[in-house]
Amino acid sequence: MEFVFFVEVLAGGLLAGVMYALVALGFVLIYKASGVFNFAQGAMVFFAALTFVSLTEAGWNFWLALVVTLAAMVLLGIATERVVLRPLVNQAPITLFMATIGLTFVLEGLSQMIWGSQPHGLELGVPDVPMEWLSQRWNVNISQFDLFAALVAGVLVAVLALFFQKTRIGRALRAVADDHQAALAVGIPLQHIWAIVWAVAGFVALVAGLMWGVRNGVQYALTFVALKALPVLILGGFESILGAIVGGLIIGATEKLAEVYLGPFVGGGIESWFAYVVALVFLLFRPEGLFGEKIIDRV
Amino acid sequence: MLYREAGQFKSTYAQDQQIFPILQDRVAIAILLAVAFLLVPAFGNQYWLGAILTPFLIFSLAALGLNILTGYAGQLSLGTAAFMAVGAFMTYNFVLRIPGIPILAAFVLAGLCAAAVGIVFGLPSVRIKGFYLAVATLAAQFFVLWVLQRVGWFSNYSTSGVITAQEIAILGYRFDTPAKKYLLTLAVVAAMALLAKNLMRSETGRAFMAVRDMDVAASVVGIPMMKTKLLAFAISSFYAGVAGALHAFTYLGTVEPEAYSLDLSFRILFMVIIGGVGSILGSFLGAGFIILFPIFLNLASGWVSGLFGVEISFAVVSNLEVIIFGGLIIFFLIAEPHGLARLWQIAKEKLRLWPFPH
Amino acid sequence: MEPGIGELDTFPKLLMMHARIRGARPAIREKDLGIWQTWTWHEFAEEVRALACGLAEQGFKRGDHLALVSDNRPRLYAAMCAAQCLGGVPVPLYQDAVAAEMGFPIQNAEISHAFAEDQEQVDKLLEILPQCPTLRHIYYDDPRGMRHYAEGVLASYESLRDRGRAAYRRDPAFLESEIAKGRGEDAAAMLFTSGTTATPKGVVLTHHALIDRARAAAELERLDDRDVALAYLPPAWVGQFIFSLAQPFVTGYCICCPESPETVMTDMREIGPTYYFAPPRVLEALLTQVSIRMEDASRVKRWLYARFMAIAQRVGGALLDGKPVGALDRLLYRLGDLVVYGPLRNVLGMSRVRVAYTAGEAIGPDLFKFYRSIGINLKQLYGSTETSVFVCVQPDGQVKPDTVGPAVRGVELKFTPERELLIRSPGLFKEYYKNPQATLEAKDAEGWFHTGDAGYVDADGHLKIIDRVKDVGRLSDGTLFAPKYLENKLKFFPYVKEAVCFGQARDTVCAFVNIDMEAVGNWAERRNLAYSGFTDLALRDEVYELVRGCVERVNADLAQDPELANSQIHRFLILHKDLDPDDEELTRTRKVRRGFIAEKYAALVEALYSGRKDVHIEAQVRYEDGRTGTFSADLKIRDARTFASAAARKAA
Amino acid sequence: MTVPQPIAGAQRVGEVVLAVENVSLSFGGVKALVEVSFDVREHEVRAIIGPNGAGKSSMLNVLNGVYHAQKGTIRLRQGAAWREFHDMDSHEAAALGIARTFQNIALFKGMTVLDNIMTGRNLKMRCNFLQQALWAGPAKKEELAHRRAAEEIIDFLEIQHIRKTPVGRLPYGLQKRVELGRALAAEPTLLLLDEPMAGMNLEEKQDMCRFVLDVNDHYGTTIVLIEHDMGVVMDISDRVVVLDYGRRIADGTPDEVRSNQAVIDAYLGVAH
Repeated sequence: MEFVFFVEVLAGGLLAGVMYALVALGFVLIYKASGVFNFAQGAMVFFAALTFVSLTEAGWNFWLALVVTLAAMVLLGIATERVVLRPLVNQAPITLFMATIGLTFVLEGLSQMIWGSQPHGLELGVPDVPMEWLSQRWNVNISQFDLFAALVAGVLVAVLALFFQKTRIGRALRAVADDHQAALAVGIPLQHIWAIVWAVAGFVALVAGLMWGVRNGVQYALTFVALKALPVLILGGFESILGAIVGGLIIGATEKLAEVYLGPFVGGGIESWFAYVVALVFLLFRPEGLFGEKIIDRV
Repeated sequence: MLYREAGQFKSTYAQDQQIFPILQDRVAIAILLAVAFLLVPAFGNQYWLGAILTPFLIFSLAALGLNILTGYAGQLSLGTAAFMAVGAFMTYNFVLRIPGIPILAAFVLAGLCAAAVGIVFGLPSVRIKGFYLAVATLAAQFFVLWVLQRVGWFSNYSTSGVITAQEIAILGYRFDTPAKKYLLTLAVVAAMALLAKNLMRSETGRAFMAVRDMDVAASVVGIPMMKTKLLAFAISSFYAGVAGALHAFTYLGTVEPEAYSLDLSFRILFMVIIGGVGSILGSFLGAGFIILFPIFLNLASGWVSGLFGVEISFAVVSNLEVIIFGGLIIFFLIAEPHGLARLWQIAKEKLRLWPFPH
Repeated sequence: MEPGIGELDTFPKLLMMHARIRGARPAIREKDLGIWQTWTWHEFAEEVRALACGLAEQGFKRGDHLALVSDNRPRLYAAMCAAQCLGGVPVPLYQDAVAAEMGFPIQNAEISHAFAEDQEQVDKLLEILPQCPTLRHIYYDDPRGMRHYAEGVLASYESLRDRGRAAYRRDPAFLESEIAKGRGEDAAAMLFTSGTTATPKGVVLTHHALIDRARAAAELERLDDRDVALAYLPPAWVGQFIFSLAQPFVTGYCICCPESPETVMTDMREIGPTYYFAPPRVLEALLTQVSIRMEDASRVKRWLYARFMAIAQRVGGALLDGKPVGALDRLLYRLGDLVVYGPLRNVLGMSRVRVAYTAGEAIGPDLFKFYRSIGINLKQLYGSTETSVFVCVQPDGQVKPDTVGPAVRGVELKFTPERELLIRSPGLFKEYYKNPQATLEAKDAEGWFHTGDAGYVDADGHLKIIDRVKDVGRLSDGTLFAPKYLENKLKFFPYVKEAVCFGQARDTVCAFVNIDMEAVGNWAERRNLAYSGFTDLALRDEVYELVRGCVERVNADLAQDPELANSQIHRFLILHKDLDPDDEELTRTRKVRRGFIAEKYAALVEALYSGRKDVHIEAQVRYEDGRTGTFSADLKIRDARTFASAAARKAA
Repeated sequence: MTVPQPIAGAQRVGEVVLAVENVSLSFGGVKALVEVSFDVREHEVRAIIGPNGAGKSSMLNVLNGVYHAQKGTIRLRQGAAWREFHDMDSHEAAALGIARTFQNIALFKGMTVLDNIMTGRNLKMRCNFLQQALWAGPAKKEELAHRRAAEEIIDFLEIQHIRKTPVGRLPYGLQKRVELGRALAAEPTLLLLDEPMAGMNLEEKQDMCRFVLDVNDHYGTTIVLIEHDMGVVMDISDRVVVLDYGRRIADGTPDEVRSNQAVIDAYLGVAH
């Protein structure tokens, strides 16, 4: 019995990890293409979810709302690149990081100004009910929705991996990530590329927003999901998509297990800081994360 | 225009190294201190003293602490509020558990506790750099709050987790009115600002800035990386701790851990960025701006709604405030990365060169 | 002044008196290693005593001469006074003179001991050592770069002083007696005239002459030991010698030496002198700087500057002289003082100036008015090396732009039929060293000194100098031709650095113009005219138009004055190079050597008067590092519009 | 606390002060240094030359601990005793009296020229941060004394006019001079110069040569110099070691090295 309970908790953790991974993916995309750690990704997730759910509640058809929200996110992405990033193009990463913190607050204020600040429930037509045949056979109840979310995440990752490796724009993106000046030198339209990247990140934020929206409801707390993505990226490394997924799963699993097994001894509620401690401990041994390359200070 | 520097020559290095080498600056700072210490408590009303000036001083101190760490030593920190919490709660416990301890000693001891916590969460900075460090300080932010909520000892087992700051008395003289509390805060902040200024213009400050600008070159010149970074964390957390203690004892009176949330850490980071990274004056300007701006916004929205007759709801104003803060961060990072302090410095240089162009 | 000064008739005695009664007051400051190092009178006297004994040990006897080649340094003045203690005569030489120029003074005075500031000056002395057999000791101050110099002649300043200090301790009486032997009529210094004409002459000045004149001027201006002066001009020039040795020793005020010639402006701003002295070319350069920087200022500042300068132009001078001025103007001027003049004085370092003199050359009236209008008490002074400087000084309240003021106490003035000025004063020089013939020529039997300047005394008793006697001429139709007066009017424009006018026995006046590279360059850059160097800029048509504008404004001014109306400038050309003392076109103090230029560029003068449009020129040019090269270019010649004179217009 | 007085009548070149014994350094597959050995004598101007990518800068970086060599030892004479290092740490190197300048300038951009030079003296400061915060007697005296020493270096390098200018605003040539000043501020016994004259015009080069020679002459500092300009190397160095593809191909006086065929081939790019 003990073991089945363990599997259930583990599965729950892994699936929660998928949600983290989805958010982390947005961070990786932007970091890969522009070297910017976009702290505002969380706010974009919240903005996307809020826009979508407000439109559906206003009676818009599901797919129409989806397309419009996506368009809104693409526009937001382009505007961000144009207004915030272009003037700061060769500043230190720490400056860009602080600029995205500013962006986070702008987005939060904006979304609550436009759509109001009441929380909204979100329904995607996928019941959040455990799978029958699994719960009967091994008495392990894993919610259908979690599996659906995992499926969506898997598809998304596959599409993005293909996009980065195979397509022409993908290759250009990787070139830009390595060295802006060099990419410009060979004629890659840097601003154009960045706009695409931010648009794709907007799309990923939308998907993450929907998934999180269903699970925790669409409300202000969603922006803090970005804080959780930070340890995921530390583990998985900032440049690798695979790393984001693996990191997400690890953080999801360890957090859930710690909550269930470790929590009672220390008064519970440790999921707020446990992920950071894991990331910290990991960072002390491998500062460049699982898949990142070793950082050499050339003098 | 106002400066008459002809004839102010330096004949000793002590004169050349002083904080305000120009006479006009010394006069200005003397007047400012006189106004702050004498005029304001005498004429200031309760609301201004208690709700605006005292918090302004407290947040200036916290911003000063963060500026030492992020502005001077270049180590990003998102956990200033947590160190303030440590300061607040430890002062409460020291006064509670050591009868008769002078309040100032309690502040210092609480500051030292915050410094200790700062060092613990500063250890990762030895191996990791830049915004990775945000993780370490975020861990501090969440972990410290979690401990203060969970471990009853800190809040003397109060069910709601809220603590009430004890009465402040030094040598029998009770600081109970807003004016007296303001004066105590002002004295502590002024003294610590002076200490910070002295620190930043001597070897420690230069070591911090060397580590910030180019750490490889710093170690080649002989600066011990680990010791310098941890010292920066310790001093920064000490300042935040004392700020937290003042926050509880001379401002709010009753506090609970949630008051020192991540949002407060962000606000203090805003103060440093807008006020001026790497400048003592910048911390004060930033704190002043972040505290006065919402008040100004409310007045403006009241005035606008009066003018146009449209009622602007409180929610809209608070959202507007958040948007404008975020927008200002971006504006300052683009237009003037060194914030209000650099604008102030440029204005001063223009006055010194008047009528010639800058 | 202090009682019983009577028997203090030499500079060393004065020094010992200051050391006694105001020992702790600052005597000399020098900006070094980032701060102003200060020597009190006591410390300065100690240094002088040690040095004097050191020199004595090295065989420096009474009547010997000590050559000194250095910027303004405390140690330079200490060395001068040390020589005087032993009855010797300090001979300061121009520090930017080339080695050859130093040969004559050393041979002429059989100089055996020399003080050189650094490697640059030591190298010059070593270069001419073979031709100066008498030179046996050279003491250097800054040892930089001289570690491997093996010449026996060299010794460090420190070694001289330390040995001297030991000697003084062993036998203090010796030095006290040497100082006591000193008399007022002994020679206190020998200064070489800048030699606008023939070879330089060594002017011997006695202690009595220098002290008497210094005290007369100090009393006029009520100078005391709280005053501060900046020593930034060549020490070999009598002007600087008087202000940084004679007068401080009489009044006890403090002199300050800048860190280096390049940092004079910032050092002046830091020190804020109360007693300031500047030849016209320094004031011109300063004004050029002000106008260039104001051209780059923002529109608001330019508007404010123009508006308030107009007010200053109108009432500034009058206010300074205490003349009555309307209430509104007075208020506007006070506002202007807060907004423009005060800050301007502050930025120029002149906020604390109580007395400012200008002398050495005639100063352009507009330039003179500019400084007085912004509240700087600039006054004219007339004198020369032979008269220990102070002959005429404009007292406060009686300041006019075109005169040099009444005679100072004890000075008598007389004029020859050709209007040459003769002077008799206790400050007259003793003789031209080893040149009795020249001494007789200059100083006649009754003790009158022939200045060689032409002028007259105006209604208010002020002396008015027209020009050098031999330069004042007549046009072919007899009208007065004073070249310097025309040149000064031209030089008021920031774009003109130097000008040379010709007209003696000609029917019209023509001029060479030497543009100011910085001002014209800045003007060109703002109109984005590309130019590669001085010559390229000087040949451009746009620059010719600019200069023509200036010449025509001068002509318009001249037209107002009936006496000078037809000495307007008809034709001019712009010189292809800066006039330079190294090419002997200027004296060491940058005065125009008119005769030499007329000879060297005779072809150009002819072209001006032959109506040609341009002239080809081949010239020998010496570059900075001593290499010489030939240079050829076609200089354009332009006509300038002249105006009917006021009288003529009135008549017509 | 002034800068040490020149060693009177210093016999031009003393015995060996630094010995590098078959040091090898590689980054992953790239072999930067292979079995390099040479020695440096006291008061000597020792040049390291070689074509681009020969490993000159890497050698310097190993000497003062910026890079850590995989193999080989560095022996440094401290007074009479010898100290052996397999793995020098840059902070420790500074404490041993080794100072250096960098190929592409590593100044502290956020500080003025004076502060940069004062930072060079941090090892000589004794007061702890508390005394400095209180600007207490000893801390203040120490700071002013070090300020004076820094001023002597500013005077020595003739950069008085830019003493309070932020370093970022200075032209390239002056930044190089400030970096030399910072290295001198530590009063080093061994000074490593990584192409001090790269990117300079003729006049700046002459000035820098004068300063390097003055440092060696006035302070008696042993200098290890990396330089491309053969004219400069031949003029001011006592001995030269030549590296090519990470190997030492020649070592000797400038004249010996100039006529050495291997060196000529290395520079003229004969196929390996």
